[in-house]
Amino acid sequence: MSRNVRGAERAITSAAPDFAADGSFTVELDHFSGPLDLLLSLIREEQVEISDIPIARIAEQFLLRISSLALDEAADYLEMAARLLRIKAQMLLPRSGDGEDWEDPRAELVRRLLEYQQMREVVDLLEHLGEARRNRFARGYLPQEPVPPMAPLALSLPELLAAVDRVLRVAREPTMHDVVPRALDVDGAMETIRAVIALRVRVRWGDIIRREAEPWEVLSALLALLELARRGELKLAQARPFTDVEITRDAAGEAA
Amino acid sequence: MTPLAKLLEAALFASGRPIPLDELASLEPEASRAELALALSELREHYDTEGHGVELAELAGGWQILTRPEYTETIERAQLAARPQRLSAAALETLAIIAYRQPIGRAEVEEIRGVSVGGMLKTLLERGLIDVVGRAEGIGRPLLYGTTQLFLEQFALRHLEELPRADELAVALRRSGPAAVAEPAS
Amino acid sequence: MTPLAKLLEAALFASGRPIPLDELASLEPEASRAELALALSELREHYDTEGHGVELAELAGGWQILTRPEYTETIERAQLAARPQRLSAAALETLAIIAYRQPIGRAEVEEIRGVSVGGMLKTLLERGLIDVVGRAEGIGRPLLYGTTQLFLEQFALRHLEELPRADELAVALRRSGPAAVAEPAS
Repeated sequence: MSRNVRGAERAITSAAPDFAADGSFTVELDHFSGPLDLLLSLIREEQVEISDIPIARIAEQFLLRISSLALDEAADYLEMAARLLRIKAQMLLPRSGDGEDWEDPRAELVRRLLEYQQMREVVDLLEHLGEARRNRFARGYLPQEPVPPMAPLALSLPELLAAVDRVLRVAREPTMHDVVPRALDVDGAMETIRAVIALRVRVRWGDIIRREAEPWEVLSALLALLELARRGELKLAQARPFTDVEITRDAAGEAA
Repeated sequence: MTPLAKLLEAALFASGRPIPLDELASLEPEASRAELALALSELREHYDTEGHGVELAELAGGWQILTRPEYTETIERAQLAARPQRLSAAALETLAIIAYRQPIGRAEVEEIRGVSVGGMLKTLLERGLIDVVGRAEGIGRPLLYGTTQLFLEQFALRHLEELPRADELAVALRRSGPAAVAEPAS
Repeated sequence: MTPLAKLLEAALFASGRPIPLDELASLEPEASRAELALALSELREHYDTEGHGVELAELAGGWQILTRPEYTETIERAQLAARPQRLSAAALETLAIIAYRQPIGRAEVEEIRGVSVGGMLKTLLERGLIDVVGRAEGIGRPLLYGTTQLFLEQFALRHLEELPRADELAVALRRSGPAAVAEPAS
């Protein structure tokens, strides 16, 4: 490839009038597409080797830049700033041994920068190719052609069954939820309900759940009710739709 | 061809609609109507005499380049003869879920597949493999889908009960040969 | 032009998208691949030498007629056609990573770009440049993304292999590990 890599210049010049098509907050407003981009540009400005970054100086520049660009609310940049400071601290530690088995704290960062720089080269290429294609129009108006008949489908039962198998395999995987704001307390709710119906034969929904209950409490109470009904400890009845649910102690259940 | 005729060709090709003469004029404000008309007839003649598969026509809405009618039938026939298309693995999975869980709503299919299946349902509907078979109760009364007669025909099934139950699947898959049940690339 | 070239022109003209060679072949089953290739280059040459406003391009595994770039500005100024919006640098970065590492999950893309890419993936999905191509093994079975046919079309690539290999890029990725990293000058 004859194309030169000019990651830093590119970042400053050509990324300027960006259309952030998704409208989300992006830091490219300030010409950088991310902390690695900014870092590469600093390395270039300082005219130092990626493989031998003067980390203290670059970290300082990085912090200076993200405050002057008012990027400091961007988590990605802050994370990189923290990483640089951490590496800087590690570099100050006295080396044990005599350099042979010393592991450069910058190694991982260097690897990422090289990888990123390589990707920027591909971006240059894509930009060039995309622009060339953008400047050519395909036929815009397809008038007389009726909707082209669809090519026949090639289908086989084994293929369908294999698809069923794949689906089942995925379905068997337990679904993972990373967000558990508050665990449900169904057992606790069951104890509360038992206590209430022990006092009164007939209670209403409002008797077992306080008005300003949180969603998890409502859900816990609901599940507890259903569970108790299933165990036959109580009966649920609703005279008409949208009316209050009536909860009654089940005589049979009590006897059991 | 003259530069103006070339420009007109490019513009007529790229335009999303037929172009009236007035608008063609805005391409080259320097050109007079006579020059414009001349360039158009130059383009038309070039198509007619140089043995092109297209022609220049002035229809209701304006000027446009059209495929010569003598080719349309061949083109249509070729599209039909084109190699039979295969459904993508994702479309097959969607179809499988609908076959086994019908009637089923879009939300449930998406729940199982973990991705949005709007486009997929559209493809399967267009192909006539599934159809709307009803509406669920509840908010918005979502559409429910099921498989069609064509689905049975395409898979050479007499009725849905001929599909193996989920717990018989392993046996059925083994019977249909290892090649057919190649693991999805992961 | 030869009858085959005329037929190909008509078919290519009738489509707004690139047509794969296989489909072009089914237009004239009698014609060999060599004859087909000859007719295509005849058409291409005719466009190039006879002063046309369009040209024949090979991309995305097929052939397509496109306007010549020198007319684009004029056509756009006359509001007869509009170029698609340019992708942002960030979108191109995401796309480049996916093109090279597909199938790839969101976490990996974020690792390389150093920023979160959720919104960007959504944009690229909506523009049809990437698609979900599978799920990874492991916790949560994350979605895997790959580039689409439309990606090839919009970057006028014949196929993915046309992108330079990693070792053809100017920046060579050194083997990871401290050994490959130059010692700090002491």
